[in-house]
Amino acid sequence: MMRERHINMIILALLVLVPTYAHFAEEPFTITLATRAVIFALAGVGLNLALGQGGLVSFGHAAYFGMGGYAMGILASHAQNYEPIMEVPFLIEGTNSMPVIWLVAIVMSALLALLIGALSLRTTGVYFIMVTLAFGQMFYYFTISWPAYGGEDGLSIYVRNQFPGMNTLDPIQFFSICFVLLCAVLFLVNRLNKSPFGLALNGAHQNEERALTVGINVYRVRLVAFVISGAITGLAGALFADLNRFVSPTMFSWQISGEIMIFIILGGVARLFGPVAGAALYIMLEHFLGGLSEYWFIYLGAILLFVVLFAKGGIIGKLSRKEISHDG
Amino acid sequence: MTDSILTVSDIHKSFGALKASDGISLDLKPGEIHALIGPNGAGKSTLIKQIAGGLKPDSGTVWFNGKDVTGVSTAERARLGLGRTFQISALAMDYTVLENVVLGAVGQSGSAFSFFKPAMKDAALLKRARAALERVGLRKREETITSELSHGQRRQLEVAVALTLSPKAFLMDEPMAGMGGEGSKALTGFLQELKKEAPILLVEHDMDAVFALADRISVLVYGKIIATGNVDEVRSNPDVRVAYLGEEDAA
Amino acid sequence: MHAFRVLGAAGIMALGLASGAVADGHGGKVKIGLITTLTGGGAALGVDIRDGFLLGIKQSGNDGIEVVVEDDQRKPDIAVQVADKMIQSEKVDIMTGIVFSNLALAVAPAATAQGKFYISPNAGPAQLAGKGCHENYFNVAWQNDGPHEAAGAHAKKLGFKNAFILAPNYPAGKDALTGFKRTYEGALAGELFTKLGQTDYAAEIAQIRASGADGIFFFLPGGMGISFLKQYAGSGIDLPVVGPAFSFDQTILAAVGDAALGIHNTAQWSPDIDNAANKAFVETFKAEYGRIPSIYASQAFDTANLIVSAAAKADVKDTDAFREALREADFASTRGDFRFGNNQHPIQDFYVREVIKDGDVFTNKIIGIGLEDRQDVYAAECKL
Amino acid sequence: MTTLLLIEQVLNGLQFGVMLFLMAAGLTLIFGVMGLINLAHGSLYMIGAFAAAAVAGWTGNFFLALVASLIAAAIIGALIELTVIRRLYDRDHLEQVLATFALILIFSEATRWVFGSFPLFLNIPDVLNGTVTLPGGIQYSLYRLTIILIGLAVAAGLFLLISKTRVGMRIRAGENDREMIAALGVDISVLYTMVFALGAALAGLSGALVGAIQSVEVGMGEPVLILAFVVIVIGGIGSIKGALAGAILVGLTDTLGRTMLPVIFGTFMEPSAATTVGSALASMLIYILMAGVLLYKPTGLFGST
Repeated sequence: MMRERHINMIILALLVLVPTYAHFAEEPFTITLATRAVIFALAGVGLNLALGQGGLVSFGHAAYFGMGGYAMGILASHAQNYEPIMEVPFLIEGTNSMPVIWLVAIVMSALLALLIGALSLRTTGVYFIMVTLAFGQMFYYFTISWPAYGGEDGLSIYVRNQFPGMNTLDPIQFFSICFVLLCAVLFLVNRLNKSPFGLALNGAHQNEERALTVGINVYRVRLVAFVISGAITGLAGALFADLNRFVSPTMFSWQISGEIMIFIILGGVARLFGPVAGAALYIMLEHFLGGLSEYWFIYLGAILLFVVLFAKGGIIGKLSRKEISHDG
Repeated sequence: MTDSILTVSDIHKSFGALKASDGISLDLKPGEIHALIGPNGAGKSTLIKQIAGGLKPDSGTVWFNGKDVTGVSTAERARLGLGRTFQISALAMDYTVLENVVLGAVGQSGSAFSFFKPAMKDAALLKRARAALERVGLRKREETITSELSHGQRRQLEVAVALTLSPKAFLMDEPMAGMGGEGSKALTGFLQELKKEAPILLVEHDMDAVFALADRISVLVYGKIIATGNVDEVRSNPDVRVAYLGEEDAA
Repeated sequence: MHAFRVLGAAGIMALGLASGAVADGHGGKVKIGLITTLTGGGAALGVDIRDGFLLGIKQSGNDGIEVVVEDDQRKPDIAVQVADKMIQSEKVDIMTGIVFSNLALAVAPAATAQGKFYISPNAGPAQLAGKGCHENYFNVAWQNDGPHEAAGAHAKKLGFKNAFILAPNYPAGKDALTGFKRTYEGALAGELFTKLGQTDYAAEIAQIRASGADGIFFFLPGGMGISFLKQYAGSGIDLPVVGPAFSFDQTILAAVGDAALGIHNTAQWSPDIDNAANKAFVETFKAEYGRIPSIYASQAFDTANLIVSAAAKADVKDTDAFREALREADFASTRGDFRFGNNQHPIQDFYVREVIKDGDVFTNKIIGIGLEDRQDVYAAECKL
Repeated sequence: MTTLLLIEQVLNGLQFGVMLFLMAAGLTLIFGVMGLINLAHGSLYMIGAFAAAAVAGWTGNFFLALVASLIAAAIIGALIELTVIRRLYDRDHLEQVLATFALILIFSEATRWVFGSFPLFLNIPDVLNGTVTLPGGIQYSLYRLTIILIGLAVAAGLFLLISKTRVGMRIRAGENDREMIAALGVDISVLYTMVFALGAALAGLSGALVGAIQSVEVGMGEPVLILAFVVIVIGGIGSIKGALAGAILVGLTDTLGRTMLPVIFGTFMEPSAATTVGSALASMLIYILMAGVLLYKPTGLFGST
């Protein structure tokens, strides 16, 4: 029986070793896959804060993922075309600097999450699931039918955005940026989970009545968690857009919301590293099952079904043989 | 009435045609245990919800500690010092015993929006939490997962969580339910001590416990208080005997 | 991402084209990455593109050509990722196969920027035909507006004076209506944008009925077109309909049935075009796959033959020479004569076809020419 | 827009709503009785349409095809209830969502594997082809009128089933108290299988009915699934009455929104901008409606708290 902490370290180590090996073996595509896994993991870590810690089953996190993506797409496309985003009442120019884009992505998706969360958190249970889904769909249809930024065609950014001192077009360097961001977010989320806020959030998930009767404003705690969750997923969206150098409305689609949930359940709900393990596993399944058969979705579905029905706690849960996480 | 901690005055609450609270008034004075009894369906849980904050009365007011709290949220009432325990344990079952009381301390200190410092390493929170555990005698079980506690221990933990709030009054919903004879006895003694600190509004089914503990008793039947008084007054009240005790004391 | 390698293009195996020994320096060899939609909605189109393309390669008998097939699931991010894989790990020389414009826009610029050829067998977004044209980007099908412009010209010829036009609310839909209006020039009884993926058109049909239109033009690809046609047929409205071939294609005619009979639609190809290459293509495709080829299959087949013709003239590693060879378009197209304009999009005839029932099978037959030697309007903006 | 056209559009909205109701009824029934969110409901809709198309292809008889759609969806529904769904009743909603999401993946690709990627043919029968003239001179599709009637008949049937029959009593009891009904000696697992199969059959029937005027293809179930969810959330999950009200509300909002919004915007904007803005807003309208309803009543119009 392994401790969950050891498993987490192994996962991180693998995430570093595989791309490093690929770098020296000159298999850049493996690095791309690893980068994709890291970015999806980041999106999952974001959702997991709301879903795992807070018990807020959001089926609409694609909205923040897409918002982050479009923050990148819009800023970078204006920079690419040398057109300011707006001139009156004050001048806002596009940019191709990653840190600025991240900041905008985080702020915009946090604002969106604040709006959607403030409305959705009035409902509970299935209604919450469905109303978040509906908000996601709203943005999906909006981006498809709104012509200003490409509609369904999306936006192509021909050159990856810049990070001071790095060559972001080099796969391993871009991977490093994403990986460091993931580690930083994992660190922060870990602190958050252990903080009084995290205790209150998870306590309210386990027993809302109890949290209320010790004087915790559960609605506000959840709203803050939802906003942080959306902001993290938005950051992942901006990175994803930079990985592909492309954004499109599919980033808003409900399948993306579903996939982010799948990372979490594959890896283990409410575990710090659950989404990391889940996203890595998902990418591997996609890669290897896809090679087996044209109908590989059948296998993916079967595996997912198996995990949900028989492997509560996801792979980390199986490996550490502990259904509930306590030190995560 | 000025010295009452908690005053319920003339509250009404209807669900359709059903008058669950039909002009209820009652008060809780410092140092007393005030028991609320009544047959099933009398409207006890509706009344509790209105006192604790989950439900807003159609009319009437609830005063707590000199403040009108009728429109105030559950969480706010808790912060004002209303400590509550539940009929069915309301605890974070996946948390350890200590985490549950620290949660109470977090609520009390208003630190739910502190994001960075680990709660379980915060000396002030831990001190308050452990003091509460000490009081109920669960200090040695603090690392136990709550779901592994016995029924009686969960009851104790509920009280401990309420204690972290340094409450000005307790609202206890059937704390004796499901306790064995020994446990009941121990808890009875404990509550006798506790009431000196803050008065207790006790909703209880266990008549022996009520008669042993309560300083005053109110009897709720069909949304109305039909009698309030000390044990003897209530015992001898003819209405109560007919409406309620008649069944219990048939022998 | 999705990575099954269709060596199962059984034909290739049968011809002993072998695995191409995936070696890096394939002197004289050509490695082609075909990304297309093989799962989910739109898979029917991707399957035809794959089948048509592989048939063309197989018939060439050129054993120096290796094809790697991958699925894009009709998701742009997957398409980008597959493209990265093809470029970074498979080290392909040429990419092709994408069905949908939005996916092509995600992949083609990135591919050409990295020095690969992208040869589009279907999508022809305006962005890549005009200012965004690229010396390594070729389009063998059409610029997106073409079939719609032909439909506009045909509507004018049919004497539409007050047409009702509709398309989904997304960029290709807007381009379609723009293209139609460019050549139609008459008055409009109404212009509608429907929701992408919409399946119920009762409200739109009621608007058409009330509009006093004398004819209808619609662009609703795939399932949307099937739904519209079935519902239109049951509506009792009896106005002439024209549209681009996308809603009258072999891949969906069987699902529409009688509802499409007699409708005029425009395309640069039809199974009954009378030339040797086309006859051979239709016959061999039927023999190989047991169905009549679609317009997509024909375009993919032409794309394959274009590549084969260039590979016979130049080494793909000599990018400039290979590009020249591609530009010459020295192959027997199923469309008859085939040539590229300055922006490396075809200059070609668009036919008017009518949906007929041939025995038990619904198909199209040519009844005239909509536009002759048409070059897209964006070519002028291209600096090639 | 003339009054006559407006009436016709209201009729269209009604008809679209009834189509949604057929789908939503099964969904809400299953949720109401078993507390299960079933994303795979869209797959059952698709299975119904494919079964109908296959049988219509063999026999040429549309009514046999409808029967086939009912039977096929009911059987598959019962099968997945026995193998998968019943393990999910005690699970939380997240697990239900993911497990039934997995079923969607399996069913979609399996259907494509069996039937191929090309859309299938399913047409309305000749007897129902054509239009009828309604009072006021509105020409309306006979088949669509038939769908309205079938939908209303199904609604009436479900009301009767639930309020008048023994099975319905058990269903209502099951809604309120699982233990109680089990104590009465009713085999609750059989009841659940039956209810699930009934919901599945309704989805299959609506797939077949709708398939005749739409495209029968893989993936046809998901868009309508999401709409059906919007419907039952607006109506209040678990309530048949709510599903009917929600469906008609959504049908009317969507139909009138997409026809009238561009016109309304056209009164104060230039035409092309009005079309763009109007169409964009119309595509979001039902989701805005849903958000509005939930703000006003967080458990839907007919939902219990």
